[in-house]
Amino acid sequence: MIFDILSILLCLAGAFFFLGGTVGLLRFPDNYSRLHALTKADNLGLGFIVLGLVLASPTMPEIIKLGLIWLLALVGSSSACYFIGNYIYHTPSQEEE
Amino acid sequence: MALFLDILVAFSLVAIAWRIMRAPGHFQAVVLFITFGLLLSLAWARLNSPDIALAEAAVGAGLAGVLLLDTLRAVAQPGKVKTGAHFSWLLLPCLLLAGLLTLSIIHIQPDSQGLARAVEAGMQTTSLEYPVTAVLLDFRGYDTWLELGVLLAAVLGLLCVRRKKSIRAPLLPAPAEPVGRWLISILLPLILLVGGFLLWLGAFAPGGAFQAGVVWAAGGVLLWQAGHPSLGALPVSLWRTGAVLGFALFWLLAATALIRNEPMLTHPQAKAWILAVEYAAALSIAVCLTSLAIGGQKSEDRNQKSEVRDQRSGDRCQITNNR
Amino acid sequence: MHGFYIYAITAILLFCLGLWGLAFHRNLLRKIVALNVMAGGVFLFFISIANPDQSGEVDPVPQAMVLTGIVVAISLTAFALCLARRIHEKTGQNELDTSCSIEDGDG
Amino acid sequence: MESLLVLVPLAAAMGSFLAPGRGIASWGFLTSLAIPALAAGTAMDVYQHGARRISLGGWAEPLGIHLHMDGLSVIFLIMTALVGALISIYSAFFFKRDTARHFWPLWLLMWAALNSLFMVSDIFNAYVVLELVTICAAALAVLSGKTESLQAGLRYLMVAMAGSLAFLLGVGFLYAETGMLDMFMLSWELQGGPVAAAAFGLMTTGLVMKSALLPFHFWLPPAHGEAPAPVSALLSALVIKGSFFLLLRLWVGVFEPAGITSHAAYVLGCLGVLAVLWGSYQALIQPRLKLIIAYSSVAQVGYLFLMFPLLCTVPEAPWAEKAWAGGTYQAISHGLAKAALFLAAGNLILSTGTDRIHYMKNIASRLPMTTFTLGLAGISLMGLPPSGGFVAKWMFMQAILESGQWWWAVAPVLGGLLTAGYVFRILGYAFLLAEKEPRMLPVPFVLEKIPLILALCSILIGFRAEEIIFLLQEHMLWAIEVEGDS
Repeated sequence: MIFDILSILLCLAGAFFFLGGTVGLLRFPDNYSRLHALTKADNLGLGFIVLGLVLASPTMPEIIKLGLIWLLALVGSSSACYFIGNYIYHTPSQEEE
Repeated sequence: MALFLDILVAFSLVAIAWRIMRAPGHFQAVVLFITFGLLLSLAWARLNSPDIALAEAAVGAGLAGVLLLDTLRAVAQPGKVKTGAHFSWLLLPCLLLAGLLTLSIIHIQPDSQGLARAVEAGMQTTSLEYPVTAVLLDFRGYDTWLELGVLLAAVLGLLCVRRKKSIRAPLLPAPAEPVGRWLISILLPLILLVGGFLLWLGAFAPGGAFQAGVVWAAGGVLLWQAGHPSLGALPVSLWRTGAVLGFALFWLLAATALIRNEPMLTHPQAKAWILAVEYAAALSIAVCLTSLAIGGQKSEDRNQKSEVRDQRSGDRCQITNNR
Repeated sequence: MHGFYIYAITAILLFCLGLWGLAFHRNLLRKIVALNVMAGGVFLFFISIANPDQSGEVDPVPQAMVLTGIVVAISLTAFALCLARRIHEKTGQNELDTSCSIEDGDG
Repeated sequence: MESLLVLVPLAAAMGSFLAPGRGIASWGFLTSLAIPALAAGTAMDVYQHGARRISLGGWAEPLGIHLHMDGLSVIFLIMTALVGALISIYSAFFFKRDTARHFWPLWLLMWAALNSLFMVSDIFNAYVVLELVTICAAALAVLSGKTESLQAGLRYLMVAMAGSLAFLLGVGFLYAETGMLDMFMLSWELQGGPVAAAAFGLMTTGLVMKSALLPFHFWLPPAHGEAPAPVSALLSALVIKGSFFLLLRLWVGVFEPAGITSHAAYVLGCLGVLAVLWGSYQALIQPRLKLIIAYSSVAQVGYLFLMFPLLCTVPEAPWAEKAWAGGTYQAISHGLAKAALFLAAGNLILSTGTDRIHYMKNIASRLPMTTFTLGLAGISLMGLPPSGGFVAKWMFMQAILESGQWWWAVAPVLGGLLTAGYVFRILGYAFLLAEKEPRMLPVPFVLEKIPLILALCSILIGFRAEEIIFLLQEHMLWAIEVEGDS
């Protein structure tokens, strides 16, 4: 029971961070801060959601899988962020369409 | 609640499709199309079809996205943004068509079981344990065989358009920064592993030759993006063998049945047969998809010269005067 | 039950929007994207009939058909994109030359 | 036997892909030896034992995929075998090595797909096979690498993709309605109703797009006119027939028993008549020989669609056999004659370097064999006795008069006159004396003979008219019987 409530709260917290990241993506003025908002907040949000699901999941393999998902998403999003940032840095005149 | 989620997914699918059509920039349209693919795979996860969700995420959003972005980069016309649309009034007949089809959808009885019962009965005899894989490789193996043929034909068509013998493409510069190299060195083994896992899983759970092949193909494309010739490094004969292997094993399966005087594609119900075909199919799918992604590039300089010469001496039929 | 109608109608809308986009755009890339949206609609329709009541019991045959269809669609897309690139290299245009087709379709 | 019709060309396709050396054409030679023999064997088998089905993989009716052979499939198989084999031999001498490497695997794959299409019995399998045909055809159409051919090829590919997707959505509707994919089970199960009607409309539209009936014919002339000669011949003679065959199968086998075809049949008939008139008129004013021939394909496809109002409006019509015979005869004789015309045009281009008909003056004395071929094939297209085209139009006329739908007679009568117009326009230039003799290269022996053989065949099938029509009737009866009680 207490685990369920905790898990729901954690998922809600994760959703809140996703929302924040998206608002940041839409509202921030330049590419770097948009990237920053997106990756930071989304990774955190995903972390919270994974944590919430870990509390709700019954078996060990599922918990390991969830952890792996989080890790892979971290690697993926941070390197994507790095590549985009690198690209913007090296082609400064390139504004988006 | 579930209904709300379905409506949300459905509505955003239509909205994104509308935006894809109306977006002023081509880049926007392509990025939106990738989003569309991801949402579509969400819809399929909602509809209890994890296989399709996996395949769509990998192909519709991943590989098609790479292909489209790559083409967009190659055909970009600087300083000339022209949407060049016409026939916007055609929207009306299209919506009319949608209305008509929707009217007939209302008459569908959604409780029809389709072939699910027949498949269940067939599962008693086949050696595979997962119905989707059984349908793909056993019950309707002929479709899968010809689908490998379509893939092969696409590669052949690519070579024909490019006038190349193999898919060797000009090398991209290797990433200068360490993060890129590091990423590839950890991602590639992971990709191999995940692909193998999906392939192994396919016999009894969601997964299988196609999903595995797509994941491996992603590895091949990644390798090429990292400045490696990828499949181009293989000797041509080996590459050719890889591309037809799955197709050829299916052929063998079909032909051996004839020797035993049974209808085509009948095989002894031993898992080894099917698994051999499945693994070869996964390999061929990976090779063909990678070839499709990297083989569309312009040829190297040396080849290009010979290409020009090719065209000049060309077929004899090219003596036709171009009007 | 309702899920079926929602997704089936969405599928039809996607198909028709894609069809419209195919006629509407001149740019080859956009036409190919529109064809892919159409294909997405068709596949969604197949899966929605595979799973009419969302009870978890799914008909595997449409799923297998969609998997086959996805491979066919990506093969044709890749080939079409390659052709579009070649045309761009030769003519510098991303459109089909309408003067080449002796008359221009049914409009 | 019938499985080998698919297996042999596929093996040869793989072989020519894996070993594209000097002897690549031998794969094509071997196939063109084997396929006519296999097709003849299958035909004998069906002739003696009636229509038959095989279940691939040994999986029985609703679950597995079947191949179905009856009189109709056998006729198309034999036509494909004959035309395919002769064009293969022509191609072996026509293409240089660079192009041959791309040509053979694609054509052999397409051959296998066409053979499979003519035996198709499963609607989703039909989609996959159609796509295989489409992609091979589009790739072959761009074989010359010219800009025009690339554009024509891409336009064809996109129209065909849209058509296939419409067909596939129709498959989805049929599956939703009946939960089945096998055509011959569908012919039992399918009742009328909105869902079946939607499937019917979608599948018909998709296939009509692919077989270039009038409003969707715009892709055909550039695609067929810009391809290398043997490829144009293959596309015109065989590929269009593939989607037409499937349409015929679906209408007669699946939708007609469900009783939803009658109104649409008139629409298709009208479009067919319009296609005959419009295509023939366009052919009259084209400046280039290959475009004349390509527009003539638009017109000749129109004739095929006259079958639908004659067959699918009145159940069990007494004139059905004549309509069947007319349509099938038209398909065969058009396949043979059109292949002959395109190959002869290819020879002309080889010799003079152009196919503009103004430059064709005096070819009658310089290339008598090619001119003779053009004339013979033209006779069959016009429908003069004793050619195959004559039998087709005669049968059509009889069916039209018997059915009382006299207005369809516009197509054979006016169409025949217009056809005569463009055929004589070609031949007229051929016999004109040129003031200044243009330079002409000699055409190799085999390249001159192959189109001649094809043209002769298109005439000769008319000589054996009674026997072939008798066979057709028998086979059609078998087909209907099997559709009735499989």
